Parts: sequence; structure tokens; C-alpha cells
Amino acid sequence: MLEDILQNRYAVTAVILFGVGFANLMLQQNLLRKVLGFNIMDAAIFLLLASLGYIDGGVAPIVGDRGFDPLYINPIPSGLALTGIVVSVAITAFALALIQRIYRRYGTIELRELLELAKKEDD
Amino acid sequence: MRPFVENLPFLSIFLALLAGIVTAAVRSGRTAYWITTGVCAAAAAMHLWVLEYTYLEGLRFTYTMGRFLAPYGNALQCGPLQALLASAFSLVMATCLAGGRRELFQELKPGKQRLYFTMVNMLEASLLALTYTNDVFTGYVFIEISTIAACSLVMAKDSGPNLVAAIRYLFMSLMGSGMFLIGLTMLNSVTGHLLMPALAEAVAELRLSGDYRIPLTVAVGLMVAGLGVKSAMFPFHLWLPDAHGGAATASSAILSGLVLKGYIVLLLVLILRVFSVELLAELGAANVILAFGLLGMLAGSVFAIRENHIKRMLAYSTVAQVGYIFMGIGLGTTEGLIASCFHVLVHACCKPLLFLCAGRLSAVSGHHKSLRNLRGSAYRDVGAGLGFTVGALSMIGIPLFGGFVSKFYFANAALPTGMTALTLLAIALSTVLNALYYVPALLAIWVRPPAEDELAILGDTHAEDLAPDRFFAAASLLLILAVFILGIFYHPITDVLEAGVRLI
Amino acid sequence: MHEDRRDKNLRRRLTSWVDGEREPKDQTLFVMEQRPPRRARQTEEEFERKDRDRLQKFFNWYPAAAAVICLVMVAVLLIAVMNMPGFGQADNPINNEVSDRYLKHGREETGSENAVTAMIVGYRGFDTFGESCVMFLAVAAVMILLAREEHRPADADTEEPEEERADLILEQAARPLIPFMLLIAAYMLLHSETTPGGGFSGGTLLGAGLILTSAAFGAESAQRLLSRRQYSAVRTFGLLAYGLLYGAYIFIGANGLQNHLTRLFLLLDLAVGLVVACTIYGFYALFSRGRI
Amino acid sequence: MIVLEYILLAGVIGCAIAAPLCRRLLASVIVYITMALLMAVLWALLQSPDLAITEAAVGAGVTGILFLLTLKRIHALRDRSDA
Repeated sequence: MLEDILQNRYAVTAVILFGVGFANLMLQQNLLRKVLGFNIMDAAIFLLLASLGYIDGGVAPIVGDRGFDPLYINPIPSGLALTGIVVSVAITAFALALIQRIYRRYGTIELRELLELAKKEDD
Repeated sequence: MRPFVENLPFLSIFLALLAGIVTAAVRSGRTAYWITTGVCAAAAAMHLWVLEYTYLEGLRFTYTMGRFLAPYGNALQCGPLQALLASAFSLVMATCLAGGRRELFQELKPGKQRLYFTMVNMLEASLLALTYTNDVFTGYVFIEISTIAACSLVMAKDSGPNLVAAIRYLFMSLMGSGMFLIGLTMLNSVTGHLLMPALAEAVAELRLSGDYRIPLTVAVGLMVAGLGVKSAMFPFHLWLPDAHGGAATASSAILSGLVLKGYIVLLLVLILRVFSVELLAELGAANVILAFGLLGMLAGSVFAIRENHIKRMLAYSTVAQVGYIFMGIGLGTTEGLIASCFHVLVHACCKPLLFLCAGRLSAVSGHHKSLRNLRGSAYRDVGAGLGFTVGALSMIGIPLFGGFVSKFYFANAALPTGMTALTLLAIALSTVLNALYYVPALLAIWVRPPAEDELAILGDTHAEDLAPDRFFAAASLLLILAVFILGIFYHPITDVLEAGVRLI
Repeated sequence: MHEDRRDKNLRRRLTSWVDGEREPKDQTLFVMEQRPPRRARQTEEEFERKDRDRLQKFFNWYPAAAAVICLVMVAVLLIAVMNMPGFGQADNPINNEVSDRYLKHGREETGSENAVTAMIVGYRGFDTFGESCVMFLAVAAVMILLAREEHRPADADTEEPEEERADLILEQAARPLIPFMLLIAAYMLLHSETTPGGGFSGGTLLGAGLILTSAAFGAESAQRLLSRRQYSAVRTFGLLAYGLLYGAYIFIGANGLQNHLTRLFLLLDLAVGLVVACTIYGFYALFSRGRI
Repeated sequence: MIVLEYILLAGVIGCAIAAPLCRRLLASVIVYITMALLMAVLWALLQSPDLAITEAAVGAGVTGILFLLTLKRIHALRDRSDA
């Protein structure tokens, strides 16, 4: 069992990070920490994605004419992770802008207080 | 050189995306509004042409994005089912914009109107892309586009509760797309492909050979759960009432009528094309979806009965109707999926009609939203009253309306499966519960209140609200017509659906 | 006279029944007489208390349920990951003919030696176009939230923009640093085919250069470099150019026409770099001072 | 090489667990940025340089700037305890 974990160390790390991020996204009361949890969750998914493409002894996929033909790693997962990182930055910026407006409007970013304040105003 | 009509799906997606970019740079909100409505109408016309082309010749075609054939580059897959859904979504988007037009220009600040229409355009593009995509990762990217656009629609009205509702909606959606992405990663690592036809072969191979069985099951479960969270399946619907209840009329109509449907359509396409219905039943996911669907049908209606804020009541009824759709998927037969597709169409026409009329009714009664203050509001705007009545009766499932036909199809889809008694009981119970909150609402708007209350209400209605709204009348007429067509002439539509599901 | 008094009474009772204020004594129109008669309308603070304890109940069971869901998910994921194809083995199902094609023919089909950039811009360019639209959308959404109306005074709930005090150390440090940053950004953008780090990282560095000028030398110098109208023009033009070029490439490819668009991928990479740079500078400008 | 990977992986897990639990928000953001930088080094070890550059520039850099600007906007930079 242990050498299995050591063999898939990247995937196990990614799952632990996903669990930490997912727990924080759901359980944290502070909105900013929820966004932090989301970022950790996304970083975990891209770590898992990138580690799937790795081949032992592989070289970075720059297909230059180096004479010999080296073993390249798989370019697809790193391309997907590249797109994913930029998408998650865009969403983080949007969430942080929302948090700023909420703070400006209510003066607090604790979810429980916000729900009470918003409920009072709603109807 | 392929016939020109096969370029239309790709052209409509690009048209919507480029229109989104152009409206951000346009100066005034009015021109942005007309660009957006024009693009939606043009997209609807294009998809009707594609529908006529694919249905009459009974074919489906794969449109490769660029020179590289299927497993190497992106691709779109177009069949009668996709064309019908895309044209219905575009038409309903155009009518929602027309219906909610007056309130939009009252509520939004002048500088920010054009950005609102950028969001609507991008939402339209992501809806079309989710319907037509043949590649799972393209589906994920357009899910992210629709997440940001939908959250911007929720918070467009800029009031405090909307901001809180928008951020709760954003966090729940991000949980959903996080689960979908990790499911997609596992599926890619187990099968090696991202394009749906290649994925389908690899998944079928895995099913026969039986290796990597656990990662395949977890990947299917995560993808279904991720899309379920995003389309407000029962246990994950907590964000929906605040988000849809508080938003502006046009936004809540678009959000509940169309945005939820994008994710459901992607789930249907995934189930039909990649994981076959039998695999879903084999892995046990079908029963889980059926259980959540049944619970959603009942719980959504129970919450709606307790609600007296008219928009939140309609939002809870959306949770119930999404429960119907997931019940259809959970039945595990192609008839169930056809019934779900039909109910997607019925709900996409009915719910925007209800939201637009509710918005109009509350506008004519001084922007109050609780049923007590809306008493007798139907007399102040008869068109809105009629529209609300048609929508409510269709939701309850009275014959001659769309809702009845979809319940009828759900019922006979449930017969051959083992869960017949349970499903029929749930449909009957849910119909009664629907009546328990729609009938009092109907009575509230049609029964004229005592004179002094009515004077109080009339006191705080502004003059221009009471003026007749031509755009709203046209939009509600079109949607009423759609509900009647779905209720009476439903045979051509169900034939297209059957051909579409067979050809998917 | 007697009749209209009775039916007026009936209509009044009907309306009060609809509001559920008062149960009609005898002729119940519906089968709802088992329902307990509702109390007279609840006062304000009863609503308040009911809402608060509903919220309290929600916050009692929610953390426990969320923790359970989390633990179950992590356990399921761990089991699944343990059974997934091993780390680093060459014969994993993911290294199939698709990745071999990208590695072997990537260079002549897309003209880029870097297989990752070839995949992003060449084979799967539609994802990158979608993702550039995500960035464009994010800036538009942040504009809706934070952009202050220029011609109107700051509205009620936005406080006055505190001016950025020029910081001597930052200024001295930025003076030599900015040219190098822009040089490296240009190098990355132009060499995206041969070296790693294509449009995204090049665009980010370009954006970071703009941020440093705005932070170190104040908003006016940044606006001299890239004014508000120029910013929206560059942003819109960048994405439109990407869209139209890529749309033409798809239209030609899908219909098998003769493709004479050479050097296309360098242009696409530059367009992506521009969009990313504008996005990142836009985020910084909107976050720090509410105006581009 | 393997030992470096173990150290980095342990560092990333440590930072990820510590980041949301820090009492002050500024500390959380700084710990998150170190996690992102460790992640960038990990990707360099996994032979994908594109990812490493982008994660360092975009994941650590831009996200970090946005978090710090938000903290400035919600007056959470000073030492007032904001837990």
C-alpha cells in the first residue's frame, strides 16, 4: 500500500489538496477564505491533470531538431491545465470584485451576518 | 466543399461571441439592446434552417473546427435534437429580452447597460456551444463562460441582497464546475480522449473489458453530480431562490428558463453519446438520479407553498420542474430521455412567461412582490394576467397546455421500468402540490381587493408603469402561443425529438 | 337590496379566504377545512424571530452535512486515484495516437515547435478562443461592479478614491526594471513557437509591466501609456482580431478551401497576448482606483 | 531528484492546509502565494515549462496582487485582528 502511494505521490497530493480546497469552499464563513479555498481546489485539479501527462525520462515537448529523437512527455494535459489556470484567475478576480462591493455595501464579509442583513432587506 | 448550411452552427456561435465583444465597446445601451435582440433572432433563424436540413434528410453531421479530423481537433456535432433545442433557446432568449425591456432600462445605470448586454450575448453563445459541442473540454470552457455571465445577470440590479445572492450562486457553481472538471480529468486519464465519439468507443471498450471500473464509475458520478449542482438538482438547490427571486425580470426569466437548460442539455448529450443509458443503469447512477429527481419534485413544491413572495415561489417551482427532468433521466430508458427533452422545451417556454408576467404584475402594483399586494393586479394589465394564467395552468398540467403533454410522456415512459408505481405516485402528488401554490396565486391576482387596499396600491405605482408595454404584449403573446403549440400540436415536435435522440 | 348585501358579503369573504386572513365558518369552498385557522397576521418581530431561528437551524446542520460530504468525496477520490493508471508509465491510455500526432506532425501542421503552443493555438484553438472570451467577460463583469461613472460624482456608497502616494523606493526600483520586463514580454510573445511560455505568460508580463508603471509613477503616466479609450480599443480589437482570424481559419479548414494564411499562429498568439495583458492591467486598474 | 519532489509535495500540502487557517487574512494570502510558487517549481520538475511560467506569473503573481488589493479595499491590511 505504501509504495502504491509513493508511486502515485502526485495524484495523492492532488486529492488531498482537492479535499482541503473543497472543505474550505463549503465550510469557511469568511468570503475571502472561500475564494482561497476555491483557488486551492483548482490548483489541485490542474496538478492532477498535469501529473497524468508525465512520462518517466520524458523531456519538455519542444520538438526542436536536436539530431536524436528524445522521449517527449504528453502535451495535452499541460495545454488543458494552462487554459484552466487562466480561467480560474478570471473567476477569482470576479469573485474578489463582488466581495469588495459587498464589503462596501454591508461593511462585513462574514456570510452569516450577511445573510441576516440581506434577509432583513429582502421583502 | 460541404453545403453552406452545415457552417451555420459554428457561424451562429461566433456571431454571438463577436456580438458580445462589440456590445462592450458600443456607446449607448439602446444600440447594444438592438444588436443583442437581432443576434438572437438571427441565431434562431439559422438553427431553424439547420433543423429543416437535418430533419428532412434525417442525417447528423460533424463539423470539424479547422483542418484536423475528429480525434485531433475540436468539432461540433449537429442533429435534429440540437437544432430544435438551439432554435427554441434563441427564440425564448429574444422574447425574454423583449418582455423585460422596460424594467431593464429603468433598473440598470446608463453606463452599465451595454455590459449587461455583453453578458446576455455571451450567455447565448455558451448555450449554443453547450448544445452543439462534440468535445468535453470545450464544454467545460463554455460552462465557465455561462457561470460568469449568469452571475453578472443576477447582480445586474445592484441591490444589496442581489450581491449576496450572486456570490452564493458563484460559489455553488464553482463547486459544480470543480467536480465536473475533476471527473473530466479522470475520464481523460482512463480513456485518453476528449472528443465524444472517441470517448464513446473507449468507454464501451472499458465497459466490456471491465478494467479501470472504479475510476470510470467515479468519473461518471462526479460529472453527473457537477452538472446536477449547476442545474439546481434537488439537494444542491439552496442558491436558486435567492438568485432567481431577487434578479431583474428579464434576468430571472433568462436564468431559470435557459441557463439551467444549458447544463441539462450537456448532461443529456453526455449520457446519450458517451456513457450509454445501459452503462448508467449498470453503474447505479440512474437510480440515484431518479431518487434526487423524485425528491426534487416534491420538496420544490412544498417550499413553494410556504413562500408568499411571487418570484421566490416561481424559483422554487423551477426546482420542482428540474426535478421532473432529472426523474426522466433517471428512468434509464430512451423514452424517459425524450420526455425530459420535451419537458426542457415546455419549461423553457413556460417559466419565462411566468416570470415576465409576474414582473409586469408587480410593476403595475408598485413593485411589491408579495401576493397580498398583488391582489387584483390582473385587472390593471390583462395581458400579464392572461399570460400568468396560461403559464400556471400549464405548470399544473391541465390538458391543452404544454405541461400536461410532458407529464403524459413522463407517465408512459415510466411504465416499462421497474419503478412505475413510485414514479406515477410522485407525478400525481407533485401535480397536486403544484396546484396548491399556483391556484391561490391565480385567485390572488384575479380577485379584486377591497377598495381601500386597491387605492393604497395604486398610490405608489408610477404613471409610466401603468402605460401599456407593446414589447411585453408581443413577447407574452409569442410565449402563450408556444405553450399552446406544445400542448396541442405536439406530435411534430415529439417526432423531431425521437429522430434527434436516435441520431444523436 | 338584500341580495347585493349577501353577495357583497360573499365576495368579501372570498377575498379574505384567498389571503388566508380569516377562515370562512361553514361553506368551505375547498377540502381545506382540516387546515388549522391561521393566526391573525404575524407582527414584524415574529417574522424576525422566525427568520433568525430558521437561519440558526440552517447553520446547525449545514456544516455537519458539508463536512460529511467532503470526507466521503475525498475517500472516494483517493480510492479512484489509487486505481487509475500509474504515474509516469509510458503505456498509459492517455499517451495514445492523439498525443503522438501532436508531437510528430505538430511542427509542419501548425508551424510551432512547442507542442503545447501548437495544441493550444492550432489543434484546439476553439478552447483558447472560449477562454479569451472568459477573460474578456471577467473584465466586463468587474467593470459592472467597480467602475465609477466618470461624468457623475461618485455615487452614495463609494468613498473618495485615495490618491496613490508616489513611493520613492518603488519609483527608483521600477525605473530600470520596466524596460526589461517589456523586453522579456515582447521576446516571449514573438518566440512563442520555439520557446515555452506562449501568449499567456507573455501577455501576463506585458500586463505586469503596465501595472508597475501605474503603481510606481502614478495613474497619469500609465494613462499616457495606455489611455482609457486606447485600452478599450486594444482590448476589443485584440479579441475581434483573434475571433475573425480564427473564424476564417475554421471556415477555410472545414470547407477544405486552399489555406494561404501563413504566419497565422504568430498573429493568434499576439492577439491572445494582447487580450491577457489588457485583462490583467484592467483588473489592477479597476481594483485599485475604479477607473481604467 | 525524488527527495526534492517529496519536500516540495510536503511543502505544498502544508501551505494548503495552513493558508485558510491563518488568523489574519494577510497571512493567509502570503501563505497561498508561497503554495502557488512551490506548485510552479513542481511543474518545472514535471517537465512542463509552459505551466511553470504561467502558474508563477498568473497563479502566484496576478492572484496575489488581486488578493492584496482586495485586502487593502476591505481595510484588512492593518494589524486589527480580522479573524
